[in-house]
Amino acid sequence: MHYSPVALHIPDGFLSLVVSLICWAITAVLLAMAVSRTNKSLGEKQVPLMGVMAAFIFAAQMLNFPVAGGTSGHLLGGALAAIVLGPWAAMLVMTAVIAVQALLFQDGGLLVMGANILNMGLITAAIGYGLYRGVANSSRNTKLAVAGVAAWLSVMAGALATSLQLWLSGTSNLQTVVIAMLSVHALIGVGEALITVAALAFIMQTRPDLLDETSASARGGRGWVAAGVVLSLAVVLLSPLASAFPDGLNRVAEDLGFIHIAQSGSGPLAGYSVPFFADASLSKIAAGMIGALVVLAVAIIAGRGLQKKTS
Amino acid sequence: MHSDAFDRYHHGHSLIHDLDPRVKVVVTVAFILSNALLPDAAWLAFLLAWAFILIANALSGLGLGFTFRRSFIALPFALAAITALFSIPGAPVMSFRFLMQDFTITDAGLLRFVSIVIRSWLSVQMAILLVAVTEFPKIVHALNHLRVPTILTVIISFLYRYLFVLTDEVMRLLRAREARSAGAAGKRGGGSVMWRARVVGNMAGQLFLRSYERSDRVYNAMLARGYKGELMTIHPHRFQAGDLLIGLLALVCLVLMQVAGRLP
Amino acid sequence: MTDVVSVRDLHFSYPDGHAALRGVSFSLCAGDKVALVGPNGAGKSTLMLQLNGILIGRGEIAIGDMRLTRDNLPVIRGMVGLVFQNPDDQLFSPTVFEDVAFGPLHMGLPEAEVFKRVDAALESVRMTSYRDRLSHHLSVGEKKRIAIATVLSMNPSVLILDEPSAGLDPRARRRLINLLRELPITMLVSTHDMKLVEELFPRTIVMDEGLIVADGVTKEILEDETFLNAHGLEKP
Amino acid sequence: MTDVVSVRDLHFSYPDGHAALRGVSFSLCAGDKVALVGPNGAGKSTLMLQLNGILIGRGEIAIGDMRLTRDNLPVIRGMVGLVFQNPDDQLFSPTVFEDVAFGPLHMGLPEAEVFKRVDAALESVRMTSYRDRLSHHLSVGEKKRIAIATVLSMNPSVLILDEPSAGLDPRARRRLINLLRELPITMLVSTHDMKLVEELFPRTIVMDEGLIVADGVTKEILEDETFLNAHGLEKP
Ligand SMILES: Nc1ncnc2c1ncn2[C@@H]1O[C@H](COP(=O)(O)OP(=O)(O)OP(=O)(O)O)[C@@H](O)[C@H]1O
Ligand SMILES: Nc1ncnc2c1ncn2[C@@H]1O[C@H](COP(=O)(O)OP(=O)(O)OP(=O)(O)O)[C@@H](O)[C@H]1O
Ligand SMILES: [Mg+2]
Ligand SMILES: [Mg+2]
Repeated sequence: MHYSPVALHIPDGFLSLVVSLICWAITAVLLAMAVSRTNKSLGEKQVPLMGVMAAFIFAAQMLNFPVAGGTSGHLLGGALAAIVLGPWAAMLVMTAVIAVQALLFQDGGLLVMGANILNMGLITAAIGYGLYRGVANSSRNTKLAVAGVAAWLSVMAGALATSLQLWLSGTSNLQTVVIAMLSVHALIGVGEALITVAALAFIMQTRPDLLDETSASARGGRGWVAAGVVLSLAVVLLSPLASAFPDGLNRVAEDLGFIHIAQSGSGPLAGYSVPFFADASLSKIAAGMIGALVVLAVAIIAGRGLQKKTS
Repeated sequence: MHSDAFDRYHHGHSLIHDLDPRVKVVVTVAFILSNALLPDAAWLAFLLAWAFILIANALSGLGLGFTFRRSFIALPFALAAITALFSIPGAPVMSFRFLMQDFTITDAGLLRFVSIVIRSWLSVQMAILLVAVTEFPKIVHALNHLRVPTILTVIISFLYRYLFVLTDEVMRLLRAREARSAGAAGKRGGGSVMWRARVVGNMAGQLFLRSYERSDRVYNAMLARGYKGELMTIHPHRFQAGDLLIGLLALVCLVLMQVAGRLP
Repeated sequence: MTDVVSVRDLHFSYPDGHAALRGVSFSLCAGDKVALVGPNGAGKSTLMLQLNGILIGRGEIAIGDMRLTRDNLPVIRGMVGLVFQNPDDQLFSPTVFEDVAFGPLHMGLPEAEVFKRVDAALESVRMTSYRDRLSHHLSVGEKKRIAIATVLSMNPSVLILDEPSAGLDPRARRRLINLLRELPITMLVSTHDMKLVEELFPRTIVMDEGLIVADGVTKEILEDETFLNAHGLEKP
Repeated sequence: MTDVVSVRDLHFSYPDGHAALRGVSFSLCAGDKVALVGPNGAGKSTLMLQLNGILIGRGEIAIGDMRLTRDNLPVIRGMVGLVFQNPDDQLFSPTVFEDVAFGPLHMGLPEAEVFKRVDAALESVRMTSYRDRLSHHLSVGEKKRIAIATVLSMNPSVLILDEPSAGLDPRARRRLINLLRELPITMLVSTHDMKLVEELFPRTIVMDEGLIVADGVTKEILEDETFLNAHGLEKP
């Protein structure tokens, strides 16, 4: 049965041990924080709420709509979960979903589960929530628009993180994997954004209390705005860098010696003999334009977020 | 309720079925870890690992090829590693032109690519075997005993329980949409992409509210049965000497594989 | 007179191998109101899903003069209106209007026609005043009516209802019965409510284990108590 | 004889301001089997949720000799067993065993006692062989039985059932009726199934709009047709 549309689930074997373990470490720390925070804010209701919500995300990923040429739009759900449940609860919910997909369906590996949780659960929740939180007091339409941008960016961020992990593991060539992943997910992200916006509009219409200032959705602090904005900027700045000027990034990683550790034993990546997109000028221009647009959006959100804070 | 397709467990009684779930989980993770540790092109070790899986298959009574037949799930992802073929420096093996580009496959690149795919393929088979011979709730119990934070294991078992209820709900929603997706003869129906996305968004919103309200009712049901915030569970698994023995035996095999993989 | 629905030797197995239909044949004439009864798991819902091609099995189904094939599914779906047991599954839009308009919009009808269809459908279930309400806040009985309207707005030639009276209080159930009685349309209705069968349907089809075990005059079927008991049913 | 349950002048409003209970008083004696009927939205489910303190309103509720207060909720919940309409809300553990053991475990009983309770509860609903099954693979009728077992394992002195027969086919419904008849325990059962009321319950309470409008011998209540019609009910 087709249930999980997202091409981000890395199977075992594709990441080196070191990269897998580093991702597990980051994930474990964030999850520990999430456990303690949700314990405090939700109390004894936490268990059934998050369990059923995790099943909701799982089921919602089965919803699809035909786009064109046999492809269809889907939901990944990290941003939506974070906006309605708050960031920490969303992280736990997404973790459970990814764990079950790996354990029960072998969709995504076990050793690399840390990386999968990080890419699809933690980063997406942080971006989705951070940007939305920045405009929490604005008009309905602004909120929806920002939620859409946030949903799109969250998918892009997950794709970028996946690409970087594959590259650091010596599994893929940096430029190729980044361009391939980002261009596919730029489309998937549009589906994500459309569904997220429509679902939020539905909830605003039928149960506005779940999204107002006293709800779980509003429990994340302003620190999330900063986290969301920083992560978004990282996506926006790193993507063009990696797809148009891969040598720079490669150089940095090599200079730090990181790439050698990460690939643990397998020969280092040197030079690029496959100019898949040899004529980089086109992708440079495209990347630059998208980047500029998103920077603008993010700057506006950041501005609003800070403004609210000071006023 | 009808989503039987989600249950990967295969009923049966065998040495492997009856093994303590903790042993099964530990051996599976150790096997995958061992794969990750094997150097590229450790052919002998890969072969031993496959033999290990075949033996486990046979002992589980599911047939030698059981995991093999189901192991192609991870293959599409292999695309991600395909650039390794060309990008790792080494002696050229073959060249071809495609989309007006020259591609040269190197021997080192080939070794790396094949190694990655084999590692992944072996790991997936082991994971498939684990769920095929262990009921999912038992895997979750095992995780609990292995000190995975309780809150996570509890959320996972709730997820598993309501997975069936909610995916059934989704199937019915999708059917309802399909049933009304008519087209008048000779007219092109279906609406714009935006509209279709909005319909799906509405369904997601609907599903969210229903799930949210259901979680309230479940919480009430838990309260009614004495829940006070801390979840108590009872997992009557008893560790037997046999379980321990088989577990240790499997781990020794993995060590031998590592040795085999590092022979010059 | 041609049959509105005719089904010949229909077989269907779910992907997991369960044979839910094992050779079903029957036909409905224009204006027929037929009850479909049988124990849980008999295959009633499965059969209904075949009739507008949501599930496709082996055998022959014709709606009017048209054989159901993969190519004419959109047209068939405009002719066969399917109402699910649980109205929550049927109402997925935020407002009543949007839900009732879904079918006509999808058929590519012009806007004015869509509005007309919605109004007519709401009128026939007597829910005109609910046009702009949120579906989410309706009572079960109200939701059932709207669910029927969502299908009537497509002007179907057959109405297929899966357990319409479940969960209704006696008054809402009575209203539903009256509504079904008045609708001048061919209908096939699955139910566990034997009193409803007795009151409303001249003809009854009994299914068990994927087969039709009886098809005939309701009164006669309901009188044969040993037969009913053998198929998990009861006299009303 | 003391009352097992007594309720005095109970009021309750939902957070959105809707007054669901507007002064309800009644009592149940040991061994009573009482039906609770009334139209959709009458307040039946709301009342049931009050009886073991899941919702807390204004008024007085006593279970046995104990007044219900926030402090003795855990004890009260061990005495009042509540079964929800939808078994999917009630069976939240993956396996039947875990679900039936949930109540006793949370009462802090020793392990051996928990096992004994589970076995006894499954025995009394005749589902012993389902002990290690997965909850989601059961049929509706089976789920309902297990839901009752999850509550019986707590040895409650009162059993509260919210619409137990909804969605069952006639055979499963018959089995449930027999089960309820045999259980030697005080019970309050809400239902829309007037035939069930007639068959099983000597006493009936009728609610409408948050008030009790009748409380008496079932036979007499069911005979007063104008009264029934006024409250959305029907003669069976
Ligand atoms: N998606 C599915 N996959 C596998 N088996 C299924 C599926 N849906 C239904 N079944 C099985 O097919 C048989 C017929 O199911 P169906 O839902 O048609 O019964 P029904 O007569 O409608 O029962 P009910 O009165 O409970 O609604 C049942 O045994 C059921 O378990
Ligand atoms: N969570 C809630 N918030 C606000 N109002 C509610 C809530 N739950 C129920 N109500 C309202 O309280 C009233 C009583 O509801 P209740 O569920 O007790 O009725 P009921 O008698 O059980 O009906 P049914 O026969 O449909 O189950 C109804 O008008 C209902 O709309
Ligand atoms: Mg059915
Ligand atoms: Mg109720």
